[in-house]
Amino acid sequence: MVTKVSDANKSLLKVNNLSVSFDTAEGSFNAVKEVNFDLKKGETLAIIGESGSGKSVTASVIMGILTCPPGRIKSGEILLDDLDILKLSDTDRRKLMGSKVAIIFQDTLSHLNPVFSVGSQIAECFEVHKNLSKKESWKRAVKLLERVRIPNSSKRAKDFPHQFSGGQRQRVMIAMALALEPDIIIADEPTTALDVTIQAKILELLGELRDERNMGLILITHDLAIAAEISDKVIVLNEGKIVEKGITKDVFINPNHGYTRQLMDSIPGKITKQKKKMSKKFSDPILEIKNISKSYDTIACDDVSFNLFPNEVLGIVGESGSGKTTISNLILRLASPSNGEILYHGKNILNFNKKDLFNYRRKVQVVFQDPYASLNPTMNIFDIISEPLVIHADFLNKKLHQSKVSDLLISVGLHPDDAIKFPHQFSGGQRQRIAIARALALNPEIIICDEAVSALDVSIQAQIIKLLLNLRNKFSLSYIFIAHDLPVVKDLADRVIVMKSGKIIEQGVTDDVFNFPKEKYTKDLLKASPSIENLIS
Amino acid sequence: MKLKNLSFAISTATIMAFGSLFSPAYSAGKDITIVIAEEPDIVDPCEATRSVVGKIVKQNVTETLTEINPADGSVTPRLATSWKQTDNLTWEFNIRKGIKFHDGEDLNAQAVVKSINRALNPKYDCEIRTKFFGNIKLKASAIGSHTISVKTESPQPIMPALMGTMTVVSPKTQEAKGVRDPKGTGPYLFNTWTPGQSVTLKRFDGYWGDKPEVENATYVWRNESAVRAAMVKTGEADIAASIGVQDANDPKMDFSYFNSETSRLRIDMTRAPLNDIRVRKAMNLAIDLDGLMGTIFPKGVVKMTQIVVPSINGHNPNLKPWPYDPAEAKRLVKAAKADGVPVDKEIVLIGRLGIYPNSTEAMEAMHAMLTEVGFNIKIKMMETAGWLNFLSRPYAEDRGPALQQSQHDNNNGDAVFSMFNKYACKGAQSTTCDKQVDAWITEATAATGTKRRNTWRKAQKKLHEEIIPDVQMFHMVGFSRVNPRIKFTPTISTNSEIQISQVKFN
Amino acid sequence: MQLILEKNHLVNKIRKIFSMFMNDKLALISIIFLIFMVFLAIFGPSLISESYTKMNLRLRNLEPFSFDHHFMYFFGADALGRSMIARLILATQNTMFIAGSAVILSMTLGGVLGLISGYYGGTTGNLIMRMADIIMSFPSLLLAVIVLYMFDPGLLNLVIVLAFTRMPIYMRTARAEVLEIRERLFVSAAISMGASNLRIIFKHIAPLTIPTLITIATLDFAFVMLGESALSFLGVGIQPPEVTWGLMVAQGRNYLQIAWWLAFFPGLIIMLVALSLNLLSSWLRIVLDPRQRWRLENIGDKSE
Amino acid sequence: MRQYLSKRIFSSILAITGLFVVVFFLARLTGDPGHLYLPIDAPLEVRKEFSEKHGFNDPIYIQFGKFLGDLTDGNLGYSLRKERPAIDIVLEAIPVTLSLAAVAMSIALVGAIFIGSLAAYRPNGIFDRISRVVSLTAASAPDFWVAITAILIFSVSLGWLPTSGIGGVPYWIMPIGILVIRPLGLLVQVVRGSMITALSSDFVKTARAKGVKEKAVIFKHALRNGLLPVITVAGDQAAAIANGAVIVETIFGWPGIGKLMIDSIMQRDFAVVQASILITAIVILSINIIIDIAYAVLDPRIRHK
Repeated sequence: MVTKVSDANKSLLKVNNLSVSFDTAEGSFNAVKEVNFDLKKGETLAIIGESGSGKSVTASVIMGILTCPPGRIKSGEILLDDLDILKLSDTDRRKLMGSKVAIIFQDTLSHLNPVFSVGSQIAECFEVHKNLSKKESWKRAVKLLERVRIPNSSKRAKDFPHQFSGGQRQRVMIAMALALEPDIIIADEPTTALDVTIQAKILELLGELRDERNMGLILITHDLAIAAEISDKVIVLNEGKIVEKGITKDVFINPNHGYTRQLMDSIPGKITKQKKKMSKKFSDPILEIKNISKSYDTIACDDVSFNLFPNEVLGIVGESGSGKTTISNLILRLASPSNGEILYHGKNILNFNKKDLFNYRRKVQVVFQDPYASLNPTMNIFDIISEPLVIHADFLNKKLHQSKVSDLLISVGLHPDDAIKFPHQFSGGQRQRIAIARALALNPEIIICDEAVSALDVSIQAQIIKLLLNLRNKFSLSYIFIAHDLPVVKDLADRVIVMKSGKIIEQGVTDDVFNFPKEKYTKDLLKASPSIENLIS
Repeated sequence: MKLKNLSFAISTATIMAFGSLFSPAYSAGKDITIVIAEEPDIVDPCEATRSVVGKIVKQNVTETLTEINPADGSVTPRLATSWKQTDNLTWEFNIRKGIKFHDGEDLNAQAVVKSINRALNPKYDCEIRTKFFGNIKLKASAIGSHTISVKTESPQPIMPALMGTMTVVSPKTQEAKGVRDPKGTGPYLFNTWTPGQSVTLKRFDGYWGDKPEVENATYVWRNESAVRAAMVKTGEADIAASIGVQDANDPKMDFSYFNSETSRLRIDMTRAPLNDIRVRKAMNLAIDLDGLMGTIFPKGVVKMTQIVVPSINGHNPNLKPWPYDPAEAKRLVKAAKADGVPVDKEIVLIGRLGIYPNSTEAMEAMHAMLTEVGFNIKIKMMETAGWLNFLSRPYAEDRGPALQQSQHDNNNGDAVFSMFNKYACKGAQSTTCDKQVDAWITEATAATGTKRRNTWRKAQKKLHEEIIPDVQMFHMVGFSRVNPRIKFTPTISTNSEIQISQVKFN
Repeated sequence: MQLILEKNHLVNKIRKIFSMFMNDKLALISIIFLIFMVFLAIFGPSLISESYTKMNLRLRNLEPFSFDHHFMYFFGADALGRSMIARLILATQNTMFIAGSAVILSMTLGGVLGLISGYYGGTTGNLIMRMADIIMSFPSLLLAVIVLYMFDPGLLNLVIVLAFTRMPIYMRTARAEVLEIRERLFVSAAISMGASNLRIIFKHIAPLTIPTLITIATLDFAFVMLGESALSFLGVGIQPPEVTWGLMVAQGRNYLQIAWWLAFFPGLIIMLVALSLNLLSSWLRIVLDPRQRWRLENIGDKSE
Repeated sequence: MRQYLSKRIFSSILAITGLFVVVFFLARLTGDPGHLYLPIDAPLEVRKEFSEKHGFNDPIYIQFGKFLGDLTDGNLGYSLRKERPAIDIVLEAIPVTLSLAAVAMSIALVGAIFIGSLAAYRPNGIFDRISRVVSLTAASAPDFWVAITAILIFSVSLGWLPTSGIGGVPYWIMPIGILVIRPLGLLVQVVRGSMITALSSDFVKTARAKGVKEKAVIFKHALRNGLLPVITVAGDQAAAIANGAVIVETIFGWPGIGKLMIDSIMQRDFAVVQASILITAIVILSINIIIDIAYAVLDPRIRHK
């Protein structure tokens, strides 16, 4: 009994003074600086940080999969059962990987080998560590798939990663990590790419398994809400350093460090109050969407109707496959609907001739989700922002382009000198600002933001949203703001449309929808999004 | 016991198999291997005047009625023992008795007539007909069991020499179509032909003449001269017929010999500025033939004065080769220019790739020397088919002035095989038309003896001195490499035939 | 100010490229060698006196590495007694011209056809790709031989034939790239701005395919040189008195036993140029692949 | 997949047809073969009669029509030179080249996978640098020059190998060696490149995190993925190796399709040119289709498309 208690208190994993640096042309920089933490049985440790904070590097070091070079472990020890695994030989260390400690990655499509069946990839664990026969290993793999609730598991085991949905692949990953019943599971952003409802299920499964096997769980995430929901302890990393550390509840209720507070403030759903001041005068709609339908292989959008009014922010929310991007493409005339009409100031844009369409394109601009893909990497910022001006040559004298671009850069919070740089020299948030500057170039009426902030870190997200709101006031714009993330929409939108499987499920004024959802699906969505409030209250 | 035997057999077989795998097939014993430049596409004796076919079948598998002595052009008996001219248009040949073909048929007058008719059948484009008998209307008939008569529409004083090209094949040979397994009377049977790889001949025990030493002869072919030479050096082959001068670097095994070829640049005399005699003279004077000998051309070549080699009836020994006199050449060019001859006009030098070893360098050298005295020359090297388009009539109407690298092979004893085609007004490759020369050619063709010889010589002299239709170059030599284990001396006829029966072992 | 900044940027860029070269010594040597060869191709022929390119039968097959004659005969002389050095320099110009123009021609034509095929798709696109299939389903050497038998093997025809046989690779690559790039967001962005098809193809898509095409082209330059020499071997290459390295090797092969240097030196140069291009191309491939670029950036760091 | 394959086969047939028509006309544009069949000194009348008899004087479209007529009877033409059906000649030659190419390609592939994987394991390591320079140097030399030099060294000077010809293993060494170097040099680079990519992929991290042994990481997880681009390039090399075969067969006297094609083009033996081009194109396109299938076997993502 006594031993058991001491056993329970013993650290499974202890990381002492870990420092990691990377060598690049600009010099070497420290990705992880003197990081310390420990993990006990049955405990969940959340490592929180934004991109580049060193959280994934730490996980790689523990798993022995840091790419060296360019990575280099400068100092520190990692004690696994009092054994410093950094000092072990490759062979000895390999024996621990997977059996003592296992990892679940974020991007499951690239982390699963595309050419082997999922069953064989799970079975490999048994073959490598336990020397089991192929048949026996396979049997166990099927059982594991069953455990993580992959339906029809004996058959699905033969399928390949690409034949699974994102949520299912994450389950496969979890099954693989569970295979050898490790003491510790590291989950590196396990739900980032998933829809909220699926995210909730995966997190639930992880918690369940942790309790069932009394494992230690390290959850690496950028999402404070997730950390709040599931973890016991939390460490906050910023630029490779631990800035805050403690029991989850304590940290969130009473953050000590400025950075933690800043993160907490950036959580969407908090800017709400500022927005309310806007008074709305309902006039004629700029855009009327009437009964549009569009189908590709499946129905992408089915009998959708809504209006957009001047100076309004309209949020469209839905999980992947709900048809929200299709709507954006239809409005942008990147695709044509199979049915219905889209009226712009009362004129059907589908009947536009070349010239009308050209003028329409001047008035309707877009900001896409992925700021890495939406800017042409071979063009410099001046060329990118001035491109709409070049295309619509009558809009502005060529001599004035230079000053116009400077103005635009200033209005999105960048410096005019940035004009000669190239996209790859900017961070994600800055690129999104550039994309917004480009959208503003022609003084448009409408900007469609297609998941415009989804790929950004929370603090950046908050900045961009603020920027969008300011710009709306300044230029009297209307936005169609498309997102899968409900809190973000709550911050920004005057009205919200909830979509599912190509249909509008619910629409209404933002606060009404969020506070008094009518449809079950809306309720489910709201329930599934993790939030800190639960923890604090 | 049985098992032991079996294992012994297997191991022996294995060793033998590996042995044969790992040792190159060196020729040994009484067998020889001959490597030639290209694969025969057909081996019909009717094509035996083509050098690739001739090297295999001529006088080995099939024999001709007469044979031409390469040394002096005289005609000697082979399957015909004797012949006589009965009237202006008729010749009689007596056929050797007691000879059997490889397939057991008897050689008699009927068989010979059949063989001649087969060769001259217009349905079959066999080379004996297209090259030698194309213009001759001929009727052969048996007038005794072993005597035939040959009647022509026009006098053919050199009929015995012509019969030196006529190969005799078994009467059972298929008509109007080339055969791939020829049956003749020669000392060797045509044994096997593996397309792409080799042809083998086997000694014919029923041969009427002396029994040759070589039992089996294998022919293989390699395009590269260096490879052919290397094969004899390594012992993989015994005779490499025709290798390049640069590969003939081992005096112990390499032979050089006149190969009956004469090399020249044909001048297209119909086009200015080449229609001016001073220009043609200047061209001949511009060439440093001595400088080319032993450098680009082999040492043994002889400066030509006429199209035929000295052993041919009709060769004029009194002609002097052109001297090298670039100053005079320049003067002539200047003079011509002064008279308004467009000497600056671009003249195309049409060369043929691989017509003889170093053919491209030779043209580069000619180009350099002609340019030196003030001509505007452009080289155009072509492969055979393209080159042929320029060589023979009908010529293109819109052609410009041209020199054409060409080489002529006459080892058939008489100048008639050269003169008409090259220099008569209607000659297939002639660009000159001189009434006097034309008359002499007609006259010599019909004449015999001294008159024939002298008429040819008159024509040669006039062509050389007054007409100048060629930039004269060399009577050429060829090189062959012979394995020291055999005794075989290549001669002027090695180009067109390799008589295996003459090969002896050391 | 704008100008100064731009200039600085350019300087930085050049400095960066230079440091990337410094980090791959093989690539550095390659580029220096290639620049030297280009220099030779452009200025070489005008620097050599005519007398060295003239026939001089006294010096026929002069052995190399002897100081008895002018240094121009240091690499020996050929079968007509012409200085090997002079011949090699003359050949540099022709070879570079033929290979260079063939590569540029096939890259441009193939690239544009591939762009069109990829961007527009449909019947035109398919037709273009079938054309590539036809060219690729047949040994290019033989195609070149047939065509050169038909037309003169002059400089221009040679370039056209060589370019033609190398075209499919650019067509396929460009098309594959376009199919991918076409789906990228910045293309959608450009369309929604009202950009014309031509603008999208040439301003947005083409610049992104160029690095890949250039990488292939560097390699192809070597292939074309070797292809040209194979044509010379078969007798349909460039015609004398013009000369290329390939022709020199093809002619010199006959003399391998008595004058090895005739084929050796041009062969060596072909090999060195091809090798340099290969090394340069693999350097380019790394430089152009952001995922691999650190390999070059990072080595320098250590050596400093 | 099946639909893709049938589409692929259809387009291949289209390509072959196109090629065939092109070659028919191209070949005929190279000139009247009569000159070549007949001796240089053949009289004009004989020449005329010859062209008349074999239809070379007919307008080209009539010749084409005749040819199509024969083709529908399954007759690929008759070699005037060799007096045999062209197809027989081609079918004799094709196994020689195929075996030559198959052996060369297998050696090149296996060698490239081995060398390339090792080079990729430590990019810019000493093995990588050496293997890169050596393989690229070898691949950069004109092959005919290497071939003749090799004969002079290995056969004439050293006497280790036969100079040329067909026979047992020793006869294969030089031709194969010459044929192998270029694809080997190229494939080593391709393997190296794709293995570097594969080895830095995320799934390799997963495998390592599972504790899979390094050997299995390279040769199971990475190689299986790294092979995919290699296969494509290997397929493109099929036509390139036919180029090499032309040279190698000419020099070493192998009676393969490469030499046959060159010879018959030079002799204007149109029937053989056409038949050999047809067969070669069919072989090359079949290889490409086989490679597509291999690709699908190796990559389930393609298989399920």
